[in-house]
Amino acid sequence: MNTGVRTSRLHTEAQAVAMLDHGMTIAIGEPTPMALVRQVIRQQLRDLTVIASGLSLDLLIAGGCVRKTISYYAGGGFGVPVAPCFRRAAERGEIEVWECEEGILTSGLEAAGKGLPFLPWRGGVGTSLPEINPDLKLIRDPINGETLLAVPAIKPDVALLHASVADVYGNVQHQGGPGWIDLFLQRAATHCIVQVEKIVPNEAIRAAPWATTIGRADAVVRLPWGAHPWYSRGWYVQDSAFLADYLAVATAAAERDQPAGLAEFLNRYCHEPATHADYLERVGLKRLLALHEY
Amino acid sequence: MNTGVRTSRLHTEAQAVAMLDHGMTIAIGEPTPMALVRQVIRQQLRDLTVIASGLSLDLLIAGGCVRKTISYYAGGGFGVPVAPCFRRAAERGEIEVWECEEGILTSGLEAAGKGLPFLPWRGGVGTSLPEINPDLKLIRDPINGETLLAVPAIKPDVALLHASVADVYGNVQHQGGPGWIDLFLQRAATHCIVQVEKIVPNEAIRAAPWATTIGRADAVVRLPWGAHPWYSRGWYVQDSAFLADYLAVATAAAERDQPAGLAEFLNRYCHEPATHADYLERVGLKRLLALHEY
Amino acid sequence: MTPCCSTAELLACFLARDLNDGEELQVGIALPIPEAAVRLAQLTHGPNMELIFLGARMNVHHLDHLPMPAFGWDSRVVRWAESFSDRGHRFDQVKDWHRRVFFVGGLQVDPHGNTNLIGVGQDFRRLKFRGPGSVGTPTLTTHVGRYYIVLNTHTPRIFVPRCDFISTVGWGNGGADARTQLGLPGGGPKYCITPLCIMDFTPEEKRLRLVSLHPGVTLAQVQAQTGFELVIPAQVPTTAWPTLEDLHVLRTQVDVAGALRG
Amino acid sequence: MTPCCSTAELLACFLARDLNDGEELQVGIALPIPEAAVRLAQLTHGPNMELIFLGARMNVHHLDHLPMPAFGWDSRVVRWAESFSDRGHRFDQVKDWHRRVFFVGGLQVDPHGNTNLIGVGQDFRRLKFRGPGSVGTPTLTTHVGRYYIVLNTHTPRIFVPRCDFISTVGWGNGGADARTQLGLPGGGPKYCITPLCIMDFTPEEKRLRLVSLHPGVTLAQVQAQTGFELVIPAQVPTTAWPTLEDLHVLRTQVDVAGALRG
Repeated sequence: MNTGVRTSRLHTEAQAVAMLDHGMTIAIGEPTPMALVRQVIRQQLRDLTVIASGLSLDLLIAGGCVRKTISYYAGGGFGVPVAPCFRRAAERGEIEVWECEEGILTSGLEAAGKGLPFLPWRGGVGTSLPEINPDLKLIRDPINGETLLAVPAIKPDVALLHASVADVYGNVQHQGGPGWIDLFLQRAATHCIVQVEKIVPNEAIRAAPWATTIGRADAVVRLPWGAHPWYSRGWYVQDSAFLADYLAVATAAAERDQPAGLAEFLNRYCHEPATHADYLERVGLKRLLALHEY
Repeated sequence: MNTGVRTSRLHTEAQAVAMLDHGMTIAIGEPTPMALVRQVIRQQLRDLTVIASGLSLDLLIAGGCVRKTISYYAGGGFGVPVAPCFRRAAERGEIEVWECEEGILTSGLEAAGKGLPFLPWRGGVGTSLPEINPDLKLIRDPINGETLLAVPAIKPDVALLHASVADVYGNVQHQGGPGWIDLFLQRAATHCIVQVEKIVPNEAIRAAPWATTIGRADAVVRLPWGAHPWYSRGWYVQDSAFLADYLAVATAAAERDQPAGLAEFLNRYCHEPATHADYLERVGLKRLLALHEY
Repeated sequence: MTPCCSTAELLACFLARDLNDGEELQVGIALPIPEAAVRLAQLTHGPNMELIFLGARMNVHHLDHLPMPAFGWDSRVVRWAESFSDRGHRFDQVKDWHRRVFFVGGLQVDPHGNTNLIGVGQDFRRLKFRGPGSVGTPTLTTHVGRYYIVLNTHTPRIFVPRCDFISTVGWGNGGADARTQLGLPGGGPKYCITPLCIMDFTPEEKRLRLVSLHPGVTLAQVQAQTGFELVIPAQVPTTAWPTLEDLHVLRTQVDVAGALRG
Repeated sequence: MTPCCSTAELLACFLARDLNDGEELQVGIALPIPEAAVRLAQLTHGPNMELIFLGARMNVHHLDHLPMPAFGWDSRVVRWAESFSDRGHRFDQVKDWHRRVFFVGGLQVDPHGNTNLIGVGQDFRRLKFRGPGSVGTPTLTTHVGRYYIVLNTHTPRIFVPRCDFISTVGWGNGGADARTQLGLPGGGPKYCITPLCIMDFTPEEKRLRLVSLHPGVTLAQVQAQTGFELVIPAQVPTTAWPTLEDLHVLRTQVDVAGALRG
């Protein structure tokens, strides 16, 4: 006796990102859900607080979406020590930087998931972090009187993640292991949107329930090659030439006041393609196929 | 150019449990590493503080090994609401009970793993737990002034765990997922001993590194049917008749002052068998084969 | 008139109809009535319900029979799941438990729905009856959207004016703000069900109040078996029999072995 | 006399020989010298070493060539691992990091080995140079048994009397008890290596001290390139060339492409 129909959580990238709004706190996982990031830029969301690193952070800043970053690492890669648009915006005070580091960030995220106002952490004691980020309070622990940081709960409104597969009910499985921060973000965030390479039948999930890494994503979006130009573990490797192209135009814009190349890049890859499929056509199928991981 | 030989961490149950000493804090995982528990009783370890539940806890108390329990649940199962020997020892004050519950226990274990003197937790606020366990301190959080429990770090000397497979270098994989508390115990404990159904080649571990649940156990012990009379996920189900037999003799000893049956049980299954293989012979191969999970 | 079902079946059907599609329903061990209720609810009106047993989260709405061994602890439960929360993270997402429903038993229950699984006696170091311990009930009842107190017996030894120890905070010392005062985000206990009756809590004082008497049970009987004064409304109906449809599903797809009929 | 190897190779071999069998060796991205060093160490004398890159823990001692793409971030690294720590628990076992060894770079280094990855400037809201951020270095250097400061250049802009910001505590304000005073359980920085020299810390004051000059480098050169007074011992030897055997393994099994020779 089956009554009713179980609700699908499968959405298009536009439907999924429509859940977001200006001013929200958005967390970006690793591997990077680049297709969702491009959709955020396409939808011209503004004044976001973002938890992100590397290219996804830099591109969101370049796209004008960011007011504040919760920042632990913003390296550019490929011999560029700092992501160019992040660096320029931070040096000019155009974005607020909530300075932290990985252990502090995960502590704040864990506090949120656990419904706690804070969690203590030791890494960062003795550094400048509590001076330049006054939200990090030095406390004496109530058991031994040791000096620790009290990290306040960090509560993203939405986590945007990339994974290998999911069923339409929001059961997600990361093949080859989830990224280092993804599960912290998912547990802390109010909502969770996961882009995947492939939608699999519910039966495939139930064949290995212990491999499910996220049990109930609010939305899943089928976006093959959706992490491009980054990697998707077990599916394809990063497109280093594409990343170098971005870094070249971003560096020209940020350090030499030559914004034309970056604007052209944003138009070509973020604003003009109406859908992720249109983006992939611009990148080109042969290029994508050449990135296959084996 | 290969120099030297990588050290094997494979040990017999006697070698592994020889790492333990009287007075230590010992944590017992779930699924239950019953063969190691029997070895602890066989080696007549005394004055242990144990983190355990159900049969493993009751048997260790019956075996005279326990001075204190870190206790969140001591149900007997099979219509016996409280484990008999635990109940008797607790009511008579023969063991000290550090009363807690699952969220408090895991918070204390997490604190230990994170090298922190405490972690805050909300579950338990408003209950009698901080009154009957003065180590749980009510604090006001430094961010919002909310009332929380400060749970001190719980630091087991050794965690005894059961898993499906491991290689000889201490890489452990739980098929069908680890027990709910096992990874908390492993991260908190100074040392970790894991009994497994099967030793697999290192190549088998490296075929799926993301499935490794414990990366560096201090000792692995090959003990097929080692969880008997409990289950081993994917290998065999629990031996309910055997458990009922234990509960009958334990209840007679604890509630009706008829200790002979329990003493006979302890002799037959813990003290007399020199090895786990001897125990299995007493249980009988046909009985073991009948428990196969499929 | 012959009763159409057992009291346990009556209660399972009552609970099932109080559960809403889309909810997460977590049941611990040794609670056969809630265990049957959540399965029944999913089959009758819960295509988006998620059942959580022993850390395994499942939705088996599409199956004609639930492939779970009934009413006991069985390690195989994870095989029918969609996810297994026990990757060492059971409590790392309690902030989302507002959509979760839970069930607790107890050695003692007081007029404000506080319960005790720790033990009976005045001196914690010399208890008259040592209970099993709190399991995860303090954390769960702190955070879940609502929970049900489910008791297998109804006696003055269980319903006491004051618990010797409190393992689960219901409505504390009473009052609708009792839980917010303590900083407990969950919604607290909704119903307390026993073999004699169904009870809830008054909206202002949060005192235990009779809702309905099971068929054949008298008010005097309940009062005699309760160690404090229950709030008795002007009208006390009889607990409604389950629908034949619910009972049919319960008996043919959930409790095929008849554990609740015994 | 022709140098037998590049300075980067010299340093990789120096580091490799300072690593002990049984240690966990964690290397972050953009540190090719330590990355080569830990691979070389495992091949030459580390059958029980465990290499950690990007959360993937591996022991590939038994392979003639390490199957890792050299000196960069590559998602495939997990495929050659034995375990992958990033199941959402990267920092839940820091108490065991006393057997772990780590390597840090920096925009600035002060006389007590405190380092800065945050940025250069007096006003945090208007930095002259915004750095990449601390990554996980504050947590790692708080707990690891020891670490090495590894720099690709040696200039007065890097070696400053006082860091504008401290992201990694070395020996704080100095003194052998500086870290215990702060409650930092890890062993702190052992060596600081640069293209010019190798330095360590004096035992009492924990001030940066010259250990050896690389072949062809003069003391005056190092002093001119350091923005504070280095402790100079009576004898300053030349950094020893690697053994031919180490260099052979490095070039034929670790750095086959010659990245460190360029």
